[in-house]
Amino acid sequence: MSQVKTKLMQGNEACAAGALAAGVCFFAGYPITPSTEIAEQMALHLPRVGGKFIQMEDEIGAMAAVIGASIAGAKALTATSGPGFSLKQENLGYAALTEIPCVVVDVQRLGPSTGNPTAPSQGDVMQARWGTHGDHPIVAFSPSSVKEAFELTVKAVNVSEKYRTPVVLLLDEIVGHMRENVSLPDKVEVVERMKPANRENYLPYKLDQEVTPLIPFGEGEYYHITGLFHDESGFPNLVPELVTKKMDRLMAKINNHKDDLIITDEYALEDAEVVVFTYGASSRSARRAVKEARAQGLRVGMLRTATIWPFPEEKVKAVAEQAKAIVVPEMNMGQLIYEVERVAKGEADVVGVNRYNGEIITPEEILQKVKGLMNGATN
Amino acid sequence: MSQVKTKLMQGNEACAAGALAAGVCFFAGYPITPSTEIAEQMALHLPRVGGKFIQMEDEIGAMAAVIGASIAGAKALTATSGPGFSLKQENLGYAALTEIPCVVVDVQRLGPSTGNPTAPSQGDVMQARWGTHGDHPIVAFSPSSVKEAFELTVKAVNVSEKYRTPVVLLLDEIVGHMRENVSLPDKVEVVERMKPANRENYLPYKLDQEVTPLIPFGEGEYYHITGLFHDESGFPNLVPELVTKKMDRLMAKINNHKDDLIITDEYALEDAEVVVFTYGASSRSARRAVKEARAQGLRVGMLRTATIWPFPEEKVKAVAEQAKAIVVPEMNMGQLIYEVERVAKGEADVVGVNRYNGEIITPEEILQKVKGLMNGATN
Amino acid sequence: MGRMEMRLSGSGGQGLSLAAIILAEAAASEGKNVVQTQSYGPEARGGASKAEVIIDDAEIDYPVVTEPEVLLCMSEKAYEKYVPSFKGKTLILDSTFIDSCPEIDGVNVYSLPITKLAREKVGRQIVANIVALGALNGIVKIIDDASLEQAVLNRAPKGTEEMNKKALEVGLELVR
Amino acid sequence: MGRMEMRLSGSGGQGLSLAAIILAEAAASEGKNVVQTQSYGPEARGGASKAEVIIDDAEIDYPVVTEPEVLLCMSEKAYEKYVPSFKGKTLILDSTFIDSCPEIDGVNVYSLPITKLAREKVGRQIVANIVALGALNGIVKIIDDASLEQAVLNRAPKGTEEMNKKALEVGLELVR
Amino acid sequence: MLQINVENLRMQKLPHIWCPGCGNGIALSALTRAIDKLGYDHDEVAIVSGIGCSSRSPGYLNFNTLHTTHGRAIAFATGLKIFKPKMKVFIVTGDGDCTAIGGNHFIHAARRNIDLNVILFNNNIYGMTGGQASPMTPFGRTATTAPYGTVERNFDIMELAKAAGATFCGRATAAHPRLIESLIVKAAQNKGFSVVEAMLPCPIGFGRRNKLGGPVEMMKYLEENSVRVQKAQKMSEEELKGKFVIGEFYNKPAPEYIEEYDKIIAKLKK
Amino acid sequence: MLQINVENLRMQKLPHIWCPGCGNGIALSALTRAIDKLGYDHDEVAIVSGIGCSSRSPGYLNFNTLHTTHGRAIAFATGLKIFKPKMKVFIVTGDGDCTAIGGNHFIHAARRNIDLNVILFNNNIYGMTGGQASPMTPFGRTATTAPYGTVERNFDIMELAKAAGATFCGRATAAHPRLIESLIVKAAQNKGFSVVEAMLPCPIGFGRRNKLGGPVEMMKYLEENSVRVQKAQKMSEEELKGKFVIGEFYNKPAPEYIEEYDKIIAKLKK
Amino acid sequence: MAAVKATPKAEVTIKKDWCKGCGICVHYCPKGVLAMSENLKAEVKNPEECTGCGNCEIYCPDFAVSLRRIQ
Amino acid sequence: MAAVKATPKAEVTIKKDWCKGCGICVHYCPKGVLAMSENLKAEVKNPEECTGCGNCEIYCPDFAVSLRRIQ
Ligand SMILES: Cc1ncc(C[n+]2csc(CCOP(=O)(O)OP(=O)(O)O)c2C)c(N)n1
Ligand SMILES: Cc1ncc(C[n+]2csc(CCOP(=O)(O)OP(=O)(O)O)c2C)c(N)n1
Ligand code: SF4
Ligand code: SF4
Ligand code: SF4
Ligand code: SF4
Ligand code: SF4
Ligand code: SF4
Ligand SMILES: [Mg+2]
Ligand SMILES: [Mg+2]
Repeated sequence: MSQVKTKLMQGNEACAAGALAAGVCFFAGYPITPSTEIAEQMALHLPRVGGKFIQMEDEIGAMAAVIGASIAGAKALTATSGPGFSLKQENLGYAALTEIPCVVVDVQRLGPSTGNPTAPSQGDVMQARWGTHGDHPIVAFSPSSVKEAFELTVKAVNVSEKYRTPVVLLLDEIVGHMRENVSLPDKVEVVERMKPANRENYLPYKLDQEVTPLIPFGEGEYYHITGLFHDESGFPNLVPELVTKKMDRLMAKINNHKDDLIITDEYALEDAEVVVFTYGASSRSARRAVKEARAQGLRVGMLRTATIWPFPEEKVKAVAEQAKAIVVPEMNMGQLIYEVERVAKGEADVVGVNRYNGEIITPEEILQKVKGLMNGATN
Repeated sequence: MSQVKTKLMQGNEACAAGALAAGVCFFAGYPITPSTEIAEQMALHLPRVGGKFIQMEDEIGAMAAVIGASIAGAKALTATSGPGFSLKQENLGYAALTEIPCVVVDVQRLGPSTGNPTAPSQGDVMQARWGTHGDHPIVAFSPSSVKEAFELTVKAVNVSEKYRTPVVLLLDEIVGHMRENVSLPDKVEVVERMKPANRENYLPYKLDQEVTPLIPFGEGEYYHITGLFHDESGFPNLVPELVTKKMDRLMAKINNHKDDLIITDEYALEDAEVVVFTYGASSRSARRAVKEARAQGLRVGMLRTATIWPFPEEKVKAVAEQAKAIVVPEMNMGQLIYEVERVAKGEADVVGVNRYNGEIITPEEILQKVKGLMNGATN
Repeated sequence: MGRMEMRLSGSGGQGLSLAAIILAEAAASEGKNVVQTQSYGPEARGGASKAEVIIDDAEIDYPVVTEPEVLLCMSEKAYEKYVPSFKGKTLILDSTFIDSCPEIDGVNVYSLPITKLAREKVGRQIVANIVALGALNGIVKIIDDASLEQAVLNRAPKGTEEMNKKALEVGLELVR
Repeated sequence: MGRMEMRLSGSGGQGLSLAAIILAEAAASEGKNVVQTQSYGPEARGGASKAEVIIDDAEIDYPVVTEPEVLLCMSEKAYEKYVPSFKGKTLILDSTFIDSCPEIDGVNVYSLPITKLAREKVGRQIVANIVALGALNGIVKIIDDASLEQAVLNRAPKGTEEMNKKALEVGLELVR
Repeated sequence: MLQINVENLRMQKLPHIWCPGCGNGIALSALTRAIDKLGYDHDEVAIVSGIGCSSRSPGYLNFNTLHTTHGRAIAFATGLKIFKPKMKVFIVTGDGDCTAIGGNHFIHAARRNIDLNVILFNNNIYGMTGGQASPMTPFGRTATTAPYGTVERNFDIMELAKAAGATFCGRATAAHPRLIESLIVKAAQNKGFSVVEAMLPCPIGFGRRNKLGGPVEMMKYLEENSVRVQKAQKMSEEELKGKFVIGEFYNKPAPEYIEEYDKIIAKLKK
Repeated sequence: MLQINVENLRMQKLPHIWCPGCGNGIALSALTRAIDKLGYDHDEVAIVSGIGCSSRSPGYLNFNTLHTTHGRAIAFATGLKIFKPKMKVFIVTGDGDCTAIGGNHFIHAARRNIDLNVILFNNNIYGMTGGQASPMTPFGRTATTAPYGTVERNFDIMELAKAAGATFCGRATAAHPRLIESLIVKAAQNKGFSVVEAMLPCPIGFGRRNKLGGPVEMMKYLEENSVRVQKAQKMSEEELKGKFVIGEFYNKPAPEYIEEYDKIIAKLKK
Repeated sequence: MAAVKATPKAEVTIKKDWCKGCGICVHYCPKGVLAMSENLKAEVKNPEECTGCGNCEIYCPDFAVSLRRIQ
Repeated sequence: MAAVKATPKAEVTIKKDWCKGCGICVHYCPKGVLAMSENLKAEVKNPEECTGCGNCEIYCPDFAVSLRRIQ
């Protein structure tokens, strides 16, 4: 029997491996189920590559330390779950405004509150977008397999460096804890932190550029970083015109690059009358449901997104225009469905399939909903 | 000249006065601009009425203490602004799941992060709904005058007691800091904490009742409260069927009572072709703009909501069906407009007027947008 | 009476917020609608700060002062910040701090030694804000003198009533 | 080969997760697709815990075991929890802990003294999980014996290789 | 039972979720006996905890019981106690819960000298999440997040509590269950902020990885390395290395927060 | 200037935003002089602060400067320092920032003995937000949130730092600017976690409400009530009431966090 | 001295269901009254030796040991 | 003793723009070199008395005082 060189890996392990592959050399965290294995892996491996791991006193401190290390030049990452993600929100907003690259992994578990720490959920999807006060840019990815946990961690680190922005990686307990056989690339494409072409008159927040390279502290330029609104040089400046420009630029640096940020895949979409819109672990059930539907001769397709934010508006709009109905399975009470509804503008029926009790949605549930809609649709 | 018995009052003062009128007897807080006057007023007045004020070590502790006091039987309130609101999120979710009444006032300032602490904003509107991890019920009000700051604080306290739920009161720096002449009622309608009719076999979380009366600790029943999912008696229980029932009940207790919770007012709506949908301080500008438009003979109306969550879907839907366009002025980059768009389902054009630089939206800006749409509409 | 907007400007410690509050309270006591606002934060420390009042018989919707009819300036910095854009009718300057006395088309400019008189005639520089109030109302006469006095007394800390009354009179005198 | 679902159940300290991982790794080494999951949390402490493996030639979409074909039970509690709903073909019980040996229609039930033999023949109760693995694969034969042995060795802590090999053999013996 | 009043336990919730030989049960048992000795009514007692293995204790105790969020037990308890001072409040908290994420609430409650009793279940590790290092994991010990041995020094919580303002501090180990009990009694009798540290074996999360043997070996270890505070005072720093000093460390009343606040209320009433 | 090196200041950002007579400027001046004495390069120095009047300091200093979130300066600095140990890191933090919301990061950094230097600008009040009580507002003093006098005891931050694990602790007042300076120099020279408390007048937020007079009166008050630590040791508790003990409190090296971590890296490399 | 059978001072009961087999009671029994059984639960081996010292009840982390005084 | 005019050891300059008039330099000048002016800013009154002790520069919270040594 032929021996294939694949590896059995847990999703959380793959995430840590992805972080290391992308060049992450600093991790600060605080243990919390079901994310702890990421910290444990980083504690094990970082000192071997000369990187630094620290377990902080709480999640707030962990988020702060990650930003501090990034300012010193580190590619930095932290991992947590719901309760810790809530605690990180204030400093996440700081990273967004000050444009410090960093990655926050949230392995979602069943909430609210302590909820059920060992059960899966997709309940923090909206929190990733709106959890901190005030408007701010955010990018969020959500993998649906162990392999993708690796790939999207690499992507998250790259995006955070490229756009000088915090990136959220939304795993769920299923993807985080399950093991799959994966074959990982020896090398991945890595975005290194940009260096400014011209060091003269270094301005860390140029307004006429979407992204200004960030020179780490201690590397020749000494300047100021603040969570107050600031001018191009980084000093506090609350003049309304400047604030508007800053905010516009912050949003533009994400919104103008949706092509680079939005990753989706389609399955059996061409002639689909009903489309399942899905992400994360739920898409595993969705895929099976769609296969089964096609096997039964039903014109059902699937649009899966790996990018939660920015929301893939264009793709969903196109689907809404084509299909009669969109089914949105989520392990929550309906979150991303708000976006689907908004974008669909009434062009297609939008129906959720929801589980919020710690169980994964089954293919049967989705199939049933799809069939119900097909019957409705052919009436 | 006749002497009228009105009082000049600051919005924050009115909020504190409302809290006291509604029977709030416990306040825990942590200072933050532009909310601090609420804490200061409570520090001054609570001991006079035998209540308790405590300045905690941080906002997390303040939120915790408020929940603790409520469990002991207090009507309890805390006040903060964006950064503090972010920190309170974890425990806010605890209150939602454990169904402990309490009120959180967030006097919104310009974010993200430290932003501009003394500038107004409506940037925490979505955070109020999605700030904590996991699904959860939430009620949020937003006043647009000093008088309403008083009234909605009373309402918030009443609602929190009636439905055993945390309530968020979203002020903004304008309403919080401005002074207006108000005449306040001597007495207000106050909802007292329900007492169970029958004490035998007290179950704090009955599933066949939307809301079970909460017997405070130390008053005869000793039972268990936990942020884990729990059964009717309050003990941890993670069985999926129970979780589903709990969550359904949690949401139903809010969603089934929208009539009681949703407060809106309409102005010149009857024949309006363009409707301004508004809330908070922005509605002051909106009102002036609509008056001016009507004075110019334009068929423009206004729907103002004092209830942010649950979102007044029905009203907005009706407006979308009637009007050609809905204008949504917000002191943020567009937040509640997402809900308007979603509910409008493409029936009306939905257009934002946004300021996110610390300035209030002017009536002129709104009027201009309205006129542009009118022209479009009459083409 | 239609909408009337006033801006009192100066620096941090001069008590202009209190002056604006008193003005608003006096107007409210006469059944008027009022809105009073002020600048907060670092800009109120060191730099120029302002306190504003809107008075109207009708309900006040838009609560922000945009084009004040009356502008009081009690510091050089406030003068620099607010006078250039002033489009109202009445400009009152505290000559204790502001040397210039510009001529502006359609504007009545009053250059008055407000703080100096507070110091010299009332004996306490701290009541300059009340002197200013007296002068302001003496000029624009929006509020009954008695109402204003009552409003001042309502806010005066115990034991300072006479001093504040005196200050108000000194202000009124100045423009009578 | 189509989709094959297996559930290994017992109590917290019995090393069933490791057994499932080894099983999955062995299958993967043969080019199969695998998904391995396990129960976490308080339920894994004290109560019954489980570890599951799905093996398939095709891509595995839905990653959850719903109707395992093979069920291993190594504690009384696990027996109570998982046997009643079992609809598969192969049921393996550790008779060290489970007295009953039910007869179920269409199910091949193996009652084996797994832990007892680990203690008696290998000398360490701790390798009962490997004994169980040997027996399980001996029955269902989804994996080449050599692949399984290699997988066991890959995971064996240094110095315990022989003991683990022995345990695997003891298991295989049991059902040969 | 002879020494344990089963009315203080929620028998229907037992057996508890803890692992075999987990020290939490020994401390929990001591707590029930102490409350019994104190003669409190069920309804005037509140047990408040955070999150962790130890923090599951309240669920087994037949009083008003509150299981809060990780690290925040003292803050919840502060609100509860201030609003209803007649409640006797015991906080059951783990070393992670109390001294890592909850450290700030701990020192501030101590500073205020508010009448709360903290029973710190110190097993030197994060048990619930599977064995990560805590601020009370001794220097050099391994944990899943300190695979090469922790390079962080651990708190001496007795010193910290005292410096922050606590007015009663005492320590015992699972090997001295009667001392835990008597320290809890004294803690409750102190009108102010009291801290009792109970050093407990966690055979699964701490012992196994550090090769400390099973439950019995860990108990022996605690027993053999404990030194009474009176004796410790006569020992050199060198001699004390690796030892656990146990007994009553500090007991010195000071103005209590709620009493001081009540004085203000009383003054305003006049 | 003669003693102040203007190159350490961002002259174009001056005058600063602080009120007349605010003690922050005096401590800031001492900090610039200390850094000058230490002979550090601009680029190897990082000044990190939280939020508050005092925390605006970094903006005026000509180094790598980082103004973070309220209470979190030490945690940000921890990440920065660990990743780039060559940086000399000074944390400028207020009494509220450091000991209220930031208390936990403070004690944990002390416990780790990580090589950071905390310069605590203690004005006994929340200045920036307008005069609320802080954990270092003395018992009985009034504040906007303690209109009847605070009923909370204040921290002795020297004791707390030491108990938590700091290896250098010293205190001075605005009336002793040269002592602030020399303590900062020593703090920086200590390889480990160092705390320098500078007691500073806040005439606007603290002095006015407590009727302590203007800036000069407040400076006199600090001067007259200060006692050197050497002298204090010979004084009774009674005599020390209301006094501020100043000078070097504690200076005892211990293993530093980063050095210990580096040992692990080195071991793994072999 | 002739072997005299001791009179037990207390009766010890082990709740098998709750006993998790840690062995702590056995270790702390000064008289060897208790022992671990084959199936790893505590059991009463020499009841007559019991002095009623109470250790077993107090040390058991699982509330699995009950004492009843024998008068 | 006849009055001898002292030789100043340093030249003191006050940046009027930055001086906020707190009076601290005046208080800490041991020689009365400094005083507050009418408009509440510090000013140099008796330059010749200056000993160059440096207090004024070190104590000024506003960096408004500069010393220059006179050789
Ligand atoms: C905000 C938050 N962070 C992290 C966790 C995860 N968590 C649960 S218990 C625990 C630590 C438990 O350690 P300890 O307090 O010592 O209790 P033990 O389990 O050892 O008794 C952690 C980190 C959480 N529940 N909430
Ligand atoms: C999370 C958060 N909570 C509260 C605040 C508001 N706030 C700003 S500064 C400050 C306290 C300042 O006091 P201190 O640290 O003593 O500094 P000072 O102004 O006295 O120098 C507070 C509470 C904030 N910015 N962020
Ligand atoms: S993990 Fe440790 S603390 Fe938790 S129950 Fe097991 S032995 Fe006890
Ligand atoms: S409020 Fe106090 S600390 Fe802040 S600048 Fe003014 S005097 Fe200084
Ligand atoms: S009471 Fe004492 S002697 Fe009797 S069984 Fe228990 S431990 Fe042994
Ligand atoms: S101490 Fe308790 S749990 Fe342990 S062996 Fe004895 S009876 Fe069983
Ligand atoms: S240097 Fe000394 S003597 Fe000279 S002006 Fe300054 S304080 Fe006075
Ligand atoms: S100390 Fe400085 S700010 Fe104060 S009066 Fe003197 S020069 Fe002016
Ligand atoms: Mg622990
Ligand atoms: Mg301060």
